[in-house]
Amino acid sequence: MSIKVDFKVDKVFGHLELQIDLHGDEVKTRFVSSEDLRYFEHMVVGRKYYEVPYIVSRICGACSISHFLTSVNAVENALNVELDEEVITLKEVMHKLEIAQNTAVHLYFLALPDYLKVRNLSELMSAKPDIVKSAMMLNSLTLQAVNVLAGRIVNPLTYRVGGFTRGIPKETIDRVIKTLDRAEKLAEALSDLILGLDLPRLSDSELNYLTADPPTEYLTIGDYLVGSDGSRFRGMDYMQFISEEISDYSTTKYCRYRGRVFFVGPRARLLAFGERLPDYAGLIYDVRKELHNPFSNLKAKAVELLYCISNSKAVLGGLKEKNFSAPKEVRVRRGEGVGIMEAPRGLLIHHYVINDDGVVERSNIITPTVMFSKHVEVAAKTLSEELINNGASLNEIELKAAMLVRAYDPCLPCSVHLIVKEGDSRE
Amino acid sequence: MDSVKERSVDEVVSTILGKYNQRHHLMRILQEVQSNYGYLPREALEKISQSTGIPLSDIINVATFYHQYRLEIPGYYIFLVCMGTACHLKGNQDNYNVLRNTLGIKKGNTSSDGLVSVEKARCFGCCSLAPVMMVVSRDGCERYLHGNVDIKETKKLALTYRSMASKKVRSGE
Amino acid sequence: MVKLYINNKEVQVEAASTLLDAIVRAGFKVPTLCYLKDMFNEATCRVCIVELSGGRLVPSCSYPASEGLRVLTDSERVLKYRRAIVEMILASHKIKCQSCSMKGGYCQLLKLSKEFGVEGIPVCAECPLYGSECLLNLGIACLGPVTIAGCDAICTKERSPCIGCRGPASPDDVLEEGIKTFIKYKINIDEVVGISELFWGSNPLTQTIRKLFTNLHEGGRV
Amino acid sequence: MAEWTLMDRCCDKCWHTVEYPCKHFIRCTVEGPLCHESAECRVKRKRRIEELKYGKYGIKIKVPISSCTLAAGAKEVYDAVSKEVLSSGLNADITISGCMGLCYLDPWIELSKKGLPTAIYVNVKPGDVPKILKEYLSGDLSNAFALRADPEGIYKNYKVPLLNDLTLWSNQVRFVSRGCGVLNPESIEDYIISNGFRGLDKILNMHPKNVIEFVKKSGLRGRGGAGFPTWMKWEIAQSQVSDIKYFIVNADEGDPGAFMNRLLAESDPYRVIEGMIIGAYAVGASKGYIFVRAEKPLMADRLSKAVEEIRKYGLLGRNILGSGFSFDIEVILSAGAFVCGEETALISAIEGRTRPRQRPPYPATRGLWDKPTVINNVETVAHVATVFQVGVEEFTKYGTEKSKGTKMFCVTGCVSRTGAYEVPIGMSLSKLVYDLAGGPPDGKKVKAVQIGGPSGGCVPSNLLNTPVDYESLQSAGAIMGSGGVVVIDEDSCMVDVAKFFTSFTLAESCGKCFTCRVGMKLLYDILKNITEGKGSEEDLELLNELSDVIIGSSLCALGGTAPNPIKSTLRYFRDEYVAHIKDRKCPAKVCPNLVEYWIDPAKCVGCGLCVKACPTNFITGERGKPHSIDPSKCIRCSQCFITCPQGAVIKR
Repeated sequence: MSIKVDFKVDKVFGHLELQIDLHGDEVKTRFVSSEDLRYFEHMVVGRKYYEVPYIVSRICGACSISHFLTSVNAVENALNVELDEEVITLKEVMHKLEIAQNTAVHLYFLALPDYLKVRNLSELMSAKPDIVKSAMMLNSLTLQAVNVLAGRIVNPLTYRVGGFTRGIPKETIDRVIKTLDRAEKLAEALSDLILGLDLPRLSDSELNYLTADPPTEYLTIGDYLVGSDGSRFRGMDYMQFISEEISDYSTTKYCRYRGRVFFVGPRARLLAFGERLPDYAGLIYDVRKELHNPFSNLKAKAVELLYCISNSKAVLGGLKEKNFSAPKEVRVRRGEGVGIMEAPRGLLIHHYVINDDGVVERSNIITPTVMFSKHVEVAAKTLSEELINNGASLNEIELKAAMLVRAYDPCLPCSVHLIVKEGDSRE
Repeated sequence: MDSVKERSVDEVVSTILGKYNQRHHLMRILQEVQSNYGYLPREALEKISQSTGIPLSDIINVATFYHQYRLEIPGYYIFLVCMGTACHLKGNQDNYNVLRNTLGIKKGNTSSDGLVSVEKARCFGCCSLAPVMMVVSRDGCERYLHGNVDIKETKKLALTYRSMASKKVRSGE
Repeated sequence: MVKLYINNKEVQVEAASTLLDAIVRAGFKVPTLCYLKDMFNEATCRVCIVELSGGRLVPSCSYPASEGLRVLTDSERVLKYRRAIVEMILASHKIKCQSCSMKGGYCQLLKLSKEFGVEGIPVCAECPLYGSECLLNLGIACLGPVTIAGCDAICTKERSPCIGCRGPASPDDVLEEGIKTFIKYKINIDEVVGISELFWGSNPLTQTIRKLFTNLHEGGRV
Repeated sequence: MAEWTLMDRCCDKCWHTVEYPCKHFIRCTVEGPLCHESAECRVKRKRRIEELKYGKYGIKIKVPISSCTLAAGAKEVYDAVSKEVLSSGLNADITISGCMGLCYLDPWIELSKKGLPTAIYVNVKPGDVPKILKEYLSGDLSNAFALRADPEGIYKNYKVPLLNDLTLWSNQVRFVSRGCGVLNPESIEDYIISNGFRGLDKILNMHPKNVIEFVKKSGLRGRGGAGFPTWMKWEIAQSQVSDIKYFIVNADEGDPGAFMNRLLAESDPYRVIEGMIIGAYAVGASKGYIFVRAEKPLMADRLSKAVEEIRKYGLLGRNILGSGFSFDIEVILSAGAFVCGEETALISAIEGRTRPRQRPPYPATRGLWDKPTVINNVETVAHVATVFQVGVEEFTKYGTEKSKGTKMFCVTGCVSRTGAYEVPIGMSLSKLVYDLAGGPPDGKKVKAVQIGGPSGGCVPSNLLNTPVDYESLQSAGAIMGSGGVVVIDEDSCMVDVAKFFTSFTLAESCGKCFTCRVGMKLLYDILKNITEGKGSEEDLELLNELSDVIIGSSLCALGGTAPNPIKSTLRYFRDEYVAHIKDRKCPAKVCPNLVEYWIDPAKCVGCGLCVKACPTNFITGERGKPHSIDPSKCIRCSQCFITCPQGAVIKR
């Protein structure tokens, strides 16, 4: 028997092709990015340290804040910049709001149509106009909140290496909180919808994950990583655990954690630190039962959406009128720094070596999609084997496989940092 | 010429203002001042402004807008070289250059000895005799028109008028 | 009262009105620059031109409204000419946004040039740091003086320096003015050129900047 | 005591005074006396008319004194004539006259003696005067250029053509210019005996509406350029209710290449003023201004003198000839700005300000000091006077369906017979250029004809059969304008011509409205680049587009027409532009930067004059041997080319 399903996966960020080949007994799956090479890692080399965040935030418009902040963290680590507690808190709020916004978009516009048996947004519009309306609303409200904190909805402006460029007046904070109040209601409705979904059944064969260790609570910014194998290590040492490899068929690299295929993202976060969210214990209890299923990433996201909005509200409410002092003076010196953060799609690592002039000499960026792309292949393989054994049609295989991919929410623009260069010094 | 100037600007201007003093006479007033001095001295403009109440800026607006007025003292004789179409086609630009060269005018419009000025002018309406140049004396009393001027003629005219001017100036006119 | 038609919409205005009055009354918009209601009606800037039914273009600020007139405020021809006029105005405008009192979002020319996509004004013109300190003053290399406006100075609004993402302001005199500003604030030109390369890449203008800087600096010292 | 003139009272019975004017004064001067019968008075007038026509002693010498003849040396001729008459003890009247328009013949004199045909001698030098006088008086007319009139029919004996038989005269219709070169411009009597003021006499008994109706019947259109029907302008102004109205005659002829207004006003000023009074009567104006260009002082002089003269006899001022109509005229000297040819700028100038303003309101409803104002061109009002004098039929006989009558054209540039010609509207351009003006000298070819001055356009040689009327010229890309026709031959570069006009309008742009001020500068810069060999092909498109914008959106007519020369040269001579841009060559070898100077060794005699002339000292060569120019260092100032007596410096 020979089956070959090659298709472009729609409703993901960027151009992605999934290839499923059945030869005899063996199913081969390939996660192929057809994005162009983007060279961002190389672009930052030779630039001043303060320019780097501006550059890398342009890797992708969807999660520019995560890239920006990770990069800022890496630079700040490299140059030993000590930040005030409040600055870090506000950074985290910015970050959580981005996750909320990203999650909302993903769940509503990319994931939900599959489960409502429509192909795309315009069909959804005619089938369930209410849903589209609230989706739009939620997107717009979260964007508004992001806009206030970041200066604009993509590529943040309000932060320079060393701190925030300006304070936030009380009334602005109040406005954001009001916005978030409205968003919260819509988010609850969305969560109900997602958590009630009947997910396709699939058991993960490689249940390895890696996630950043939040120093406090959940989704806060820290320096440590934890893996499903129980190891906990400094971000600085990521290279001892994570290996990057180049595939011969895709412009994305792929990663292995201690030589094994692994995944990152909301599911990993919830698996590792779900117990830190006592407010959502009930929901997490239900979701946890399904967390071995890659599709359950959606449900993990739904929980995170609720958490991000309510937590942001709480943190902002705690902030009095804030007039941050100007960004910390940065003393330029030689240094090496790694920034790790949980981007909406999972773990994100930025790593720079900065020389005496403050110019970046070497850089490495590992994005979530790069980390989980191999895992997608493995899960897709398991899925299609099961489907083939159950005698599913090619169409069904294609649909289910696409749904699986979308559950991971890969983002191709951000995964393409491959540099094909002879004598590349990086391991 | 300096002696005329010493005949007190006030006096000259008030004589003129005795004849014309309305806002719409401004052009005529300036023309009369210029025919007295060959140009418009700043003091005269200020005096007109004081006496008539026309803002100085308005007066200068008019004085700089129209080609006839000069704000700097010209030579005794002024060559007005026509730059109309017919004169352009028949080579008055060359004549103009030759005039300047012959009189040694490098910068501005007036020769360094202050005797002769060369200016570009608009059409005199003698296009059928192109190229045309007019020579006028500073006081406006003398006025000569020369038609069908070629380069040789131009050179000759330049020298003639220069010697005429130096004679007049020497004789104290 | 006279009745006339603005973009085919009927409107009634008093007999002594101008087309502009009628256009406003009808709910349409026409840009104006030199017009100041009840004060200046000189019709010199020509940006308020509209098209009459015969194809004639007239300045709406001074053309009297008359019975039965048919006026188009945004025909293709009007827009094309208006754009050309704005381009001309900009081409002859001594752009010194750093020292211009219209700074801070009041610049009508900037508004117009943005509306018509005509480029040439630097970010400094729209950097609306009302009253607050210029980033250059803090010694931060902000590319505002040499970058084309049109972004609402979004970065500087957030106290982040401009990084020139919209590209260099094109006429040389604008660049020159910008570089004078850098010199005035003692901004390191290497830093400026470095940042400008970020978005302008190998645009020869980055080198022009360096050259202009050298010329101006040396000239200034002597 | 001054001589008795026709304008004076013939005897005590005449009761005409300025205070209590007589209705029949005008006709009385020539046909009079009308109020009383007196053989003596009648004879007195007859004799005076005779005297004016043939001189007191039967010999009359006319020397034309006008700007153009003066430039050609008429003053010297006049002095020579007076000297000769005085020294030879001849009894002859020497009078001045105006210019007859054939400027290439300047200076000329006209001799008449009872019994002999009136003869015209041309290109007279002061030294020739005694010989000419002697010859003529002795009956030898063989050296005359032409005969003005030959009442006795004896001209055949002299083998000198009659003026009317010359093509350059027979093809003309001397309608409005009938008095030019014939009448003494400083004598009101001369005008009045040649049917002058008969129009005024007629209209003072007509209702103003009928006067306008009369003009409407004639179909006269403004001769200033735009061709707006004169009656319409008058009717609008006439229907306005206002305490005072103004009538302005625009004599600010700024078009380079056009001088018919100067010619008319210098040679026949009374006609202009008569037309003006008629117009003022028709619209009900009580004050008139004649706005004269300062560069044309003689014209201003003649007009002021004429105004004074007319006022002296009560034809101007309060209660003109007892009709109850009052009107006075002031001559205003313009200070010289091309834009003042534009109505509203002219009004500004009279008000003592600068710059035009937006129209509407048109001057006919709100003009000078916000009062209804009619502005007419000199030629238009002269036409009005003539039409009323001779009647509509004579006028409408000529011209085309849409434009009646005749128009004066000044043909200058590269033609052998430069001058002003009055022809019926609708005559073909080629007839005007070749039959009347004689075509280019030296057998060169006409490349184009530029019509309408800086606001006009170029008509290429293959379109020379275009009739000269408002509509045909417009469709050919030119305009009638005031009627300046500049003939351009092969030696001229059309890009340079366009650049010239652009530089003219650029300098003359008042700077008020944006499109003209900046647009013309941009156009000029582009043209300058092209003529310097720095143009690109996109420039042509840009020129065209920019021109359209300037034409479409400028405030006044200056800006609205200023790009016309560019548009028309682009339309007809695109290949020349392309040659400048692509081949970096100026086909006519005019544009300095695209021309190389080279000394032909075969012609160079090594005189060294060019070495002296060269400002950069890059001409080298031994004395007596052929010189050479270093082309890499030549600054193309053309000084060597101008200086070389051998013609050895060649442009290539």
